[in-house]
Amino acid sequence: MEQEQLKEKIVALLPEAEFMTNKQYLDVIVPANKLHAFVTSLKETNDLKFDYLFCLSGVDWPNYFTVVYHITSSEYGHSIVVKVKTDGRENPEVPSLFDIYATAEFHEREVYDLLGVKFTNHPDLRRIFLEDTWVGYPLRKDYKDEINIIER
Amino acid sequence: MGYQKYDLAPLTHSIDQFLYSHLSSTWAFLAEMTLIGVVFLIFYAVIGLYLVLAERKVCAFMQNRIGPNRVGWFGVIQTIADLFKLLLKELITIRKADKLLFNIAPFIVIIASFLGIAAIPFAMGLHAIDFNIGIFYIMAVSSVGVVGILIAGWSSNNKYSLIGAMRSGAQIVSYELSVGLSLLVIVIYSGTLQLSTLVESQADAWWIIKGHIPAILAFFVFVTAGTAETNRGPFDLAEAESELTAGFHTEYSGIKFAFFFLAEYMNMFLVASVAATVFLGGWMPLHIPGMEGFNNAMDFIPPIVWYFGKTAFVIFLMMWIKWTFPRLRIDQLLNLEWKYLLPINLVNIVVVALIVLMGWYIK
Amino acid sequence: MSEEKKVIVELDENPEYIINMGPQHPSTHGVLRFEVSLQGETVKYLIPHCGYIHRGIEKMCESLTYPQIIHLTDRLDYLSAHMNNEAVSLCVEKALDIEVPERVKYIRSILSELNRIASHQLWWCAFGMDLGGLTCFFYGLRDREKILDIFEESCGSRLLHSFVVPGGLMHDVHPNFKQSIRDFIKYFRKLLPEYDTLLTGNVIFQNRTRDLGIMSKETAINYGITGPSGRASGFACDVRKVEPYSAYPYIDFKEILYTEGDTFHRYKARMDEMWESMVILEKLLDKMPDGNDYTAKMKPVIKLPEGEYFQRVETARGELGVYIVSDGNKTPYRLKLRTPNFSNLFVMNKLTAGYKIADLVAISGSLDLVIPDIDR
Amino acid sequence: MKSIFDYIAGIFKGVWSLLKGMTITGKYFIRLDKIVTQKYPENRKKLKMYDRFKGELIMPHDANNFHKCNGCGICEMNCPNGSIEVISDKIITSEGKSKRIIGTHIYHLSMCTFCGLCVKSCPSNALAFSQEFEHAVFDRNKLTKVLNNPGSSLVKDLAE
Repeated sequence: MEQEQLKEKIVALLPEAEFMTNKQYLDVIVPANKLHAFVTSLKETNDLKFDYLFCLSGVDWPNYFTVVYHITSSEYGHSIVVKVKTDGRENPEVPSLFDIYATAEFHEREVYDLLGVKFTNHPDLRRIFLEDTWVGYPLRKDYKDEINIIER
Repeated sequence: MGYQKYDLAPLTHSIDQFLYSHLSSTWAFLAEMTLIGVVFLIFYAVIGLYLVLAERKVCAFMQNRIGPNRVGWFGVIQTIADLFKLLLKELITIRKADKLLFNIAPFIVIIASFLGIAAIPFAMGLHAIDFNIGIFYIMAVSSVGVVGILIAGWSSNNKYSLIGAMRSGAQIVSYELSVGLSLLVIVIYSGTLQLSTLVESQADAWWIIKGHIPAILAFFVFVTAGTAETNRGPFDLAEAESELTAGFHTEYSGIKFAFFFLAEYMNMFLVASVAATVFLGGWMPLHIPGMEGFNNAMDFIPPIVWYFGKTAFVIFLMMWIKWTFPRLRIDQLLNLEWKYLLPINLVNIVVVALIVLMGWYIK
Repeated sequence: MSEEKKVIVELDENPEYIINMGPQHPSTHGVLRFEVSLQGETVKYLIPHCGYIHRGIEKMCESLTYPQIIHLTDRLDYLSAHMNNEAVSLCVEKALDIEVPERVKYIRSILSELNRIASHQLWWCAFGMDLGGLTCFFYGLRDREKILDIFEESCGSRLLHSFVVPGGLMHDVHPNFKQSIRDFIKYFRKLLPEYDTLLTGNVIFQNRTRDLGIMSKETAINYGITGPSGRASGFACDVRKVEPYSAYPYIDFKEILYTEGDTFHRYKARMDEMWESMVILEKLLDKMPDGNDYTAKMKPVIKLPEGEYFQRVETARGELGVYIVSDGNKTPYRLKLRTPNFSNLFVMNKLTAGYKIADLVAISGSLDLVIPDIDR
Repeated sequence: MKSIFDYIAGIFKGVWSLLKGMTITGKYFIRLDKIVTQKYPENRKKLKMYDRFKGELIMPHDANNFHKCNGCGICEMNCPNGSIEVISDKIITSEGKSKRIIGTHIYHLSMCTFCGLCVKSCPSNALAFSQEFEHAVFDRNKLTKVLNNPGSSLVKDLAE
């Protein structure tokens, strides 16, 4: 499916979605409170069927975090990038998608571990790589570790 | 018969008489016991160590490798060096382990395998004790080893060890049946439990030839079940290094570990010896009825060579099996015993009884 | 003495029999820990604990230039180092809009397929060893050596090549390149049937793996199980077909798909992939253009234009995604590596529950986990 | 009746598959010419690494103790792990210009990942990889090496 057609379908699903032009995939920026319903409909709409979440990453921006979902359809082969911006850096919260994509549960734990984005409703939000007593979130730009990180 | 020129009984009798004529009967008895004990201990150690080397060489050749080749010419003293290394290692005692049982277990295992050797006739007139229930005795003492394994697994206070020990218990207790029943086939044929007369009864031809199909079947069942009883691959579930790290001897170190290790190889030697004695004629040379010239030629090879040759053949077979097959799962292992080996054995015994009754075997 | 007795009493109060498989355990193939709750021999549930060798590669990448990142990607899935290098390079080239020479594309794909075979060979060794067939280990390594020699001849290293750089290759391949690969294919075609005789046909092996750890297609998609493990369940996830890259669009090849999704078919998928990879190699070698151009024109300092770039590559274990967020500097603002093993690991609990502990080893072996790829 | 037949057929099929596997190991057991083990320290004389093998970083010097490094420091910049340190000196040439030359080129073998970026990026081809692969030493300090020989100088100086 072409990006334009995809865009039309998505506007029908979520009118307030913002789009970003990207050579490769169609970027959709979704408000956090609408994310869960939107992705559910992405997966369940018959001619979309975005059923395979192949990448979930968090990005640390100066004023907020984005969580980026790369979703594709194993049946039709079209892909989409869904982005969610958090509300500031203090207490970033994004709804969890573990009940839509099982793999999201663990990717979300990774994002929580390294960036500190909290996923609401997540069944088991623990650190995945670092030990539970670790202080701070290493992938944040303002993370300081004078012993282990050598600035270049 | 030509092989009788190698009869070692006069030699052993002369030693016996020498001792009794020079010492009082009590001291002579003690001296004789000590002598036999020391001979067996050395024999045990040498055989055990060289079986380890043989196994390493065999598996190396099967895997396109050379194997041990650094210590001594072609690695011949590699395992002796290993033994010294193990002797020098620290005996780690496990906190919260049951100390008495933990320390006693390796000895039970090694004594069980040690006891069995006593009844094996190595050559004509060369055996420590000639029981009239020899086969029964070997089976009885070799199954004591499982107690040691269970104790070792239990007392180590390690979860892996416990699983390994329990697996081993289930496995050895069930495979005991197949071992016994497959030996029973030859017992029915020969009508004796005494190992020396069993060997004598194969003077015209070995039981595996005389007893044709049931004996061949029983031989393979015995080798399979014997491999399982010694906890060797593909039945090495008690150790199962990819699942249980080292199974029941995970927590053992130094010479106690070496005891388990040696006992495994000695058990293998014992199983191979029994298989060679019962099915392949023990020290009896290869005789084909009606071919006198051939039989006489065979008689020139001393019985002890025949015995070790046959044992080595069975040991090689067991090693070949171990280094080819993947490991079974515990339920498949028990399935193999209860659904395959045991029914085959039972049918086999009925068939043998019929054959013996009708005289359908080569006499 | 009294202390010891107390402990025995305490044990009874804990009805769960939990064993820790790992961090040092022969069948986890690295520092991974499975917290396994057992009932007798049966697995009740399993919790994977990872992170023992987390090195923070993503964080390190943020302070390295793009050519420097390449050598870190070697150390993700060290058995498919070439594909990892290729993924980052392709992503950078995509961002810069550089078209690499045709010949480079072919060489990259040829090396990828070689690396895939080498990786599957090592997996075969390890899988055989997991099941207790130690001899497999040496046969597999013996044949893998031939591939490593080809790599050493051309790239200079055997395992961690760092051979692909943004814009092309580090240097040209060795003049013997084509011939040595053709020799290898001839050699390996003869020996691969031996693998089947030794292990695949074996009745013990069949019983150990058939109908074990069945993964449905839905589960595979839902958990994001890619690579041969996913394809054994019928999930057509081969990136070489879905989003063709390098020289894969130029040739025609078969995607190995099974629908059974049990351990045996995960095994079979990989074995078939080795055969298919050899076919691909021959096709690529036939079509590979002559010449000696091995790199496109690149600026000495690579600066990516502002934006976000994503590249998917099929490694030996599944789909590797590289997500670069650039702010126009010579270092990436954020570099996310979507590694296949990270997703593949977490299906373990679903697959193993209710099976025996020996099956756990077989299932984890069939998923072909490489721990540095999980931990990054 | 069929089940009994299947049972017996299963046994024979299973045993046959096992025997087929045993032929493979049995074949290699007698084929001693297929052994692949190399006896390493003994075959050191014969052992030849591939030309491109990345053993360790060296700076080739010619017979008159000249090298090509002008101390620009690009290799240091390109090294991802900081395993190269270039300490350059300033000298005054005969024409009175100040000129940068290499003082010491320090290479930390213990940190090197053999990515080859230094060799690739060197503008004057002063660096190369040797075929040396026996890196083991008893003292970690020995892994820090100075690549330019004492008393060596830039090959261009000869031309001037």
